[in-house]
Amino acid sequence: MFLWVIKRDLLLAMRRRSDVFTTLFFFVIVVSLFPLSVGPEMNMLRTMAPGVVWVAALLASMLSLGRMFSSDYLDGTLEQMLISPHSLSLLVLGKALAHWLVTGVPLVLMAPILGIQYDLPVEALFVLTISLLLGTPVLSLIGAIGAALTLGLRGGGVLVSLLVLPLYIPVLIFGSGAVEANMAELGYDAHLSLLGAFLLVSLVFAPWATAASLRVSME
Amino acid sequence: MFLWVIKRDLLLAMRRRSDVFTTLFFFVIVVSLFPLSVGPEMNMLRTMAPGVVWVAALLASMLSLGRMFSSDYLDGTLEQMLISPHSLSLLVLGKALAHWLVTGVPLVLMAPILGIQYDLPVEALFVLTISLLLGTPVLSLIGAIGAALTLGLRGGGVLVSLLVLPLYIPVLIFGSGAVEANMAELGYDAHLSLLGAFLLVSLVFAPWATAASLRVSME
Amino acid sequence: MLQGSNLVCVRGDRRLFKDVSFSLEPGGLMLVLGPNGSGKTSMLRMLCGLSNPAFGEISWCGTAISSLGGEYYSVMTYMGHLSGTKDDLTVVENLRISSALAGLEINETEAREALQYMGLSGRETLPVKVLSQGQRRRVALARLLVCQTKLWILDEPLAALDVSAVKLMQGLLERHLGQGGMVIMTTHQEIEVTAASTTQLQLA
Amino acid sequence: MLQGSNLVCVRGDRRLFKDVSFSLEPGGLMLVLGPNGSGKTSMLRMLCGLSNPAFGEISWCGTAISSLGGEYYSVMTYMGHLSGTKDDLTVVENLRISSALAGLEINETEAREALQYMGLSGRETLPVKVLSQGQRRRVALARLLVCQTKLWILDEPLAALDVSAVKLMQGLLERHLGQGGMVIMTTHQEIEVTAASTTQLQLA
Amino acid sequence: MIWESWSEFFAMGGYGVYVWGSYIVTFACVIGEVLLISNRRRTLDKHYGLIHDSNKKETDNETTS
Amino acid sequence: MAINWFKYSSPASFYSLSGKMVPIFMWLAVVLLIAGMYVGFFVAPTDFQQGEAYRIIFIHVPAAWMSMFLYLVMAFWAGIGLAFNTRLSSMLATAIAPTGAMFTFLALWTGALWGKPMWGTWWVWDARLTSELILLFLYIGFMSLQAAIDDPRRADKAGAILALVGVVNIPIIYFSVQWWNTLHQGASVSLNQAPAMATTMLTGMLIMVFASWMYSIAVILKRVRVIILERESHTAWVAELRKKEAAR
Ligand code: HEM
Ligand SMILES: Nc1ncnc2c1ncn2[C@@H]1O[C@H](COP(=O)(O)OP(=O)(O)OP(=O)(O)O)[C@@H](O)[C@H]1O
Ligand SMILES: Nc1ncnc2c1ncn2[C@@H]1O[C@H](COP(=O)(O)OP(=O)(O)OP(=O)(O)O)[C@@H](O)[C@H]1O
Ligand SMILES: [Mg+2]
Ligand SMILES: [Mg+2]
Repeated sequence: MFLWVIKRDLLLAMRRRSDVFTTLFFFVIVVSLFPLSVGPEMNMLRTMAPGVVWVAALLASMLSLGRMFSSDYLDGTLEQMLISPHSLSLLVLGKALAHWLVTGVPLVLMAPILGIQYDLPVEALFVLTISLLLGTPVLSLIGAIGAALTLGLRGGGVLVSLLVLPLYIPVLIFGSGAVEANMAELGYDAHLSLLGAFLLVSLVFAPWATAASLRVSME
Repeated sequence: MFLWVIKRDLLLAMRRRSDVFTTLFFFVIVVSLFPLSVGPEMNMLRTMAPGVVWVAALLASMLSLGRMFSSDYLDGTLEQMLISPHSLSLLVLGKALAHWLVTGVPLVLMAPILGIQYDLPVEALFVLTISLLLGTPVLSLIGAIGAALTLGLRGGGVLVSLLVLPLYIPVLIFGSGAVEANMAELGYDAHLSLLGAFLLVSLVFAPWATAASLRVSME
Repeated sequence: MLQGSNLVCVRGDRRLFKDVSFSLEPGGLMLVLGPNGSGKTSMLRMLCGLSNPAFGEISWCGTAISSLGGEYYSVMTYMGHLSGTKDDLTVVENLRISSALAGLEINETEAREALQYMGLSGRETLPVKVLSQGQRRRVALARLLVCQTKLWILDEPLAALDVSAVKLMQGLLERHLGQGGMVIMTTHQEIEVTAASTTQLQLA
Repeated sequence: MLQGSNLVCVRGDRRLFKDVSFSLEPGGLMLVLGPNGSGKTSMLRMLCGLSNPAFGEISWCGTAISSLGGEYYSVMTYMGHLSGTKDDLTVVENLRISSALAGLEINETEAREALQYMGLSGRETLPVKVLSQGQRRRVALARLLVCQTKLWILDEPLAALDVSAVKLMQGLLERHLGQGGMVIMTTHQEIEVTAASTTQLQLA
Repeated sequence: MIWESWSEFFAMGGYGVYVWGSYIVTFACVIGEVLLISNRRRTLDKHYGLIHDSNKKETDNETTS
Repeated sequence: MAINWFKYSSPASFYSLSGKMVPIFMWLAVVLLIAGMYVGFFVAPTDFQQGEAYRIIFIHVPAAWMSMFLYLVMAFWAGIGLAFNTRLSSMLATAIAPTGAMFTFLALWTGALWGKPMWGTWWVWDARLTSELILLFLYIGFMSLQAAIDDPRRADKAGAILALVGVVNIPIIYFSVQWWNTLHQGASVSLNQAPAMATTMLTGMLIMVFASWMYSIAVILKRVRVIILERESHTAWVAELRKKEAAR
C-alpha cells in the first residue's frame, strides 16, 4: 500500500509529464538568473556557485511542496487517507518519497551541468552532486511537515516557505559548505556526514510529525 | 466595478493578514540566505546585493502568482467574471493591481532595509527602491498572463515560473543594472526610463493578453 | 427572445447531442432534462457563451450571442455547479461582491434582506467556509433575489437544498416568470413551477 | 454494534445539537435528517472519527472509536460531500487507487465490472475531469461495490444522481443491508430502502 | 586532399574531441528526432489497428466529420 | 499555373500533398549535407588561428540561425492560427517547436564545445550566449504549456498567446542582455572578431545552412502529418485513409 501511494503519485506526475521537467527547468532558470542580475565576471560567479545552486535547489523543492497535499485535500482524498486502516506515517513517507523522486532526483542529475556554466572544477562538481543527493530528500521530508501544517490555509504557498525555510537552513549551510570546503582545498567529509545524519533523523521523525500535523489540519 | 475587484482582493488578503507578511518574509529570508551560503566577505556581498535583492523580489512576486486566479477559478468566480457585463481586461487590470499592492508594495518598502544589511551606500538604496517601484508592477502584469495561461493545469505553480521567468529577464537586468550603474558611478537614468517604458507597454498590452488567455483557458 | 437552432455539442470524440432547437419567450420556463452525462451542463454553458457549439447558432432577440458580448451578459444570470462563493469572505460580503461583479451594486441592507429571505439570518457575518453545503448554495442563490436580469440559467439549483429551501426556490422562480422573466434550468429532482409556457428539452 | 450516547456538537459559538443517542445493529439503516445547517455532516464526521464530539461517546462493539484507530477504519467506509476522485487520473485508476488506500487492492477486471454496474462503461479510460457532475459521483460510489466493510457512512450520496442512478443506489443499499451491513446516511431526497430496522435521527 | 592520413583526420589537429563531439551529438539529435517521429506515427497506427475493429460501430455512430 | 492555395489549407489535402514533399526535402537535405560535409572537411583549409577546431562552424552557425528563424516562423503560424482560427497553421506551430528547440540545443552544445578550446571555458555569460539560452527556455515553455493542456484547441490558442508575447520579448532580451554585458566591461570575447572567412569555408557553411533548411522542412512536415492524424482521427477522411492503407 506504501507502494500504491508512490505509484499513484508517480502516475499523477507522469500524466503531466511536464511536471517533472518544469521543476527541473525552474531550477535551471533560477541558477541562470543570477549571472544575469549579478553580472558576468567569472571569478565572482565561481565563488557564488555552490550557494546559488543550493539556494535554487531549495527553492525548487519548496515551490513544489504546495502540491504534495493540497490537491488531495481539496478533492477529499486526504480525508480518506486519514480514515484508511493503514498507518498514516507510512502513507506520508510514501508521498514524501514520491515528491523526492519527482523533484529531487532530476535536480541532482542536472546540477553538474549547471556547475559547468559557473566554471566549477571537476571535483567540486562531484561534491556538489553528492551533497545534493544527501540533502534533497531531507528537503522533501521536512517540507512535508510544513505542507501539512499549512494545509487549507489561504496563501499556503508562501506561508509554507516561511515555516520551512528556517528548517532548511542547516541543510543549506552544510550542503554549500561542503562544496566550498572542497574548493578551498579543505576536507568536506564532516559536512557530508552531517548531511547524512540529517537524512536519517528526518527519515525517522518527519513522517511522524507530518502525520500528526495532518490530523491537526483536518480536524 | 474596477474598484470592487481591487477592494475584494484586498479584503481577501486582509482576511488572511499573513498573506501579505509571508510574501514579505519570503523576500527577507531569500535575501538573508545568501550571506549564509556564500560567506561573509563584505566586498563581495556589496557587489552581489542589487542582483540578489532583485532576484528575490522576482521570485517573491512570482511565487504568489498562483493565487491570482486559481482560487477564483476553482470556486467558479472566474466563470462569473467572464460573463460579467464589464470589460474583462479592466477586471484583469484590477486583479493585477491588487496583486501588486499586496506583494509588490511591501517589497519596495522593505528593500532599503535589506540593502543596508549588504552595506549599500545611501544613493544606491534610493536607486534600488525606485527601480523596484517601477519594476514590480511590470512583474505583476506579465505574471498575470502566465497565471492565466496555466489556469487549472496540474503543476501550474512550477509551469507558471517556467513561462514567466524568461519574460521577466529584461526587467531583472535593467532593475539590477540601474543600481549597479549607480554604484559604478555611471548614469542610471537610461535604465530607469527603460523600466518606465516597460511599465507603460505592459499596462497597455498585458491586461488584454491576460483576458484573451483567460477566455482560452475557460473554454 | 432566446433561440437555439440545430445545436450540436461535441466533447472529446463523443457527440453528446445534435440538432437541438428551441425558442424561449418571456414568461417561459425551459427544463433541460436527461440522465447523467447527457450534456445538460454543456448545453447551459453554451447558452451563456462560455463555450461554443460545434455547429448551430444561439441568438438573443435575433442576434447571435457571440457578437453581443457584454450586452447579453447584462441581461443574463448563470449559476453553475460551482457556487462562485469565496470561502474566506463573509456571507454578506460574498453577496455584495458577486452582485457588483455581475453589474449591480447593492448596499448592506438590501443584501441582508435577501439573505434573510433565503433563511440565512444570523449567519450574515460568518465566513462561508464554516457553512453547511446547503447554506452555501443558498448564499449563491440569494443573488437571484437582487439581480434584475431577464434570463436565468440555473444548473441544478436544487442540489443540496432541503425541502423548505426547495419551496422557496419554487416561489422565487414563479415570481420571476410571472414578471415576464425567462428561466432555463436542469434538475434531477421533482419540482412544480407554474409558468406561462413550459418547454421540456430532453437530451439523449 | 455502533452506539452513540449523549452526543453534543458545538460549532463556533453555536450548539448544533445535544443529547443525541442512538444504537445501530447489523442490518440496520439510520437516516440522519434535518434542514440545511442542522449538523448532519458534522454528525457523520464525528461518527467516522474525523472530528470529536464536544461531549458524549461513540463506540463500536463497546469500545470507544477514538481508541480503536485503524481497526475501526478497516470496517468502515465514509463518503462525504467531496468525492475524493483525482481529476487527472482515469476512472479505472481512480477506483483502483482509492480502493487500495482504503485497504483493499482490486484488479483491473473487478474495477471495470464495478464501473459497468454503475453505468460508466465506455468511460473507463477517460480522465475524471471531463466527466459530468453525476458521473463523478458514480465513480466515487463505485467503491461501495468493491469494498467489503460492514459500516457505510454516506453524506448525501444521491446528490447529482439521475433517476436511474438513484434506483441503482437503492438496490445497492438493500443488498448491503440484507447481508447484515449497516448504513448511516443523510439525504434531502425521497428514497425507499427496505431494511431490517430503520432509525430516523431528526436533528434540530 | 588536405589530410595526410585517416588518423590525422580523426585527430583534427588535437581538437578531435571537440569537433567530433559536436558532430556526433548533432547527428544523434537529428537521427533521434526522425526516429521519434516515426515511432510516434507507428504507435498511432498500432493504436488504430488495435481498437479499429472493436470500436468500428461506435465510431460510425458517433463521428462528427 | 494557378494553384488553389485554399485547397491546401485543409488538413486533408495538405496531408496528401505533404506526403509527396517529405521525401523530396529529405533527399535534398541528405545530398546537401554530404556536399557540405565534404567541402567542410576535405576542401576548406585549416584556419591559421583556430586550427581544425573551427570546423565546428559548419554546424554551429546553421544551428544558431535556424534556432532563431524557427521561433519567428513558429510564432507567425501560431498567430495566424489564433487570428483566423485555422487548424492547420496551429498544428504547424506545434510541429515546429521541437525542431527549433533541438537546433537551439545544438547551437548551445556546439558553441560550448567550441568555446572550451578557443576561450578556455565551456561557458561565459556573453550577450549572444545568454540570449540563446533564454531562447531555449522560451521553446521549452511553449512545449511544456502545450503538453500540459489536453484539449488541442485550447493548447493551440494558449501556445499562440505565449509565442506572440515571447516574440515581442526576444528583441528586448537580446538588446538588454547586450547592453547589460557591455556596461560592466568590454566582453572578454566577442564573436564579431571572427577572422575573415576563406571562400571555401563560406561556401561550406552556406551549403550546410541550406541543408538544415531542407532538413527542417522535411522533419516539420513529417511531424505535422502525424499531428494531423492524431487530431483528426475521428473524421471521415482519416477513416477513409485508414481503409485504403489497410487494403494495401
Ligand atoms: C555556447 C556557446 C555559443 C552560443 C550559444 C553561440 C550562439 C551563436 C549564435 C546565436 C549565433 C548567430 C548569431 C548571429 O548570426 O547574429 C552564432 C554565430 C556564430 N558563432 Fe557562436 N555561439 C557560441 C559559441 C561560439 C564560439 C566558441 C565561437 C568561436 C570561437 C563561435 C563562433 C560563431 C561564429 C563565427 C558565428 C557566425 C557569426 C556570423 O557570421 O554572424 N560561437 N553563435
Ligand atoms: N474529452 C472527452 N472525451 C469523451 N467524453 C467526454 C469528454 N469530455 C466530456 N465528455 C463527456 O461529455 C459529457 C459531459 O456531460 P455534461 O457535464 O454536460 O452532463 P450533464 O448532463 O450536466 O450531467 P450531470 O447530470 O451528471 O451533471 C459526459 O458524458 C462526459 O463523459
Ligand atoms: N465557526 C462557526 N460559527 C458559527 N456557526 C458555525 C461555525 N462553524 C459551523 N457553523 C454552523 O454549523 C453548521 C454546520 O452544519 P453541517 O455542515 O453539519 O450541516 P448539514 O446538516 O450537513 O447541512 P446540509 O444539509 O446543508 O449539508 C452550519 O449551520 C454552520 O452555520
Ligand atoms: Mg451537469
Ligand atoms: Mg451536509
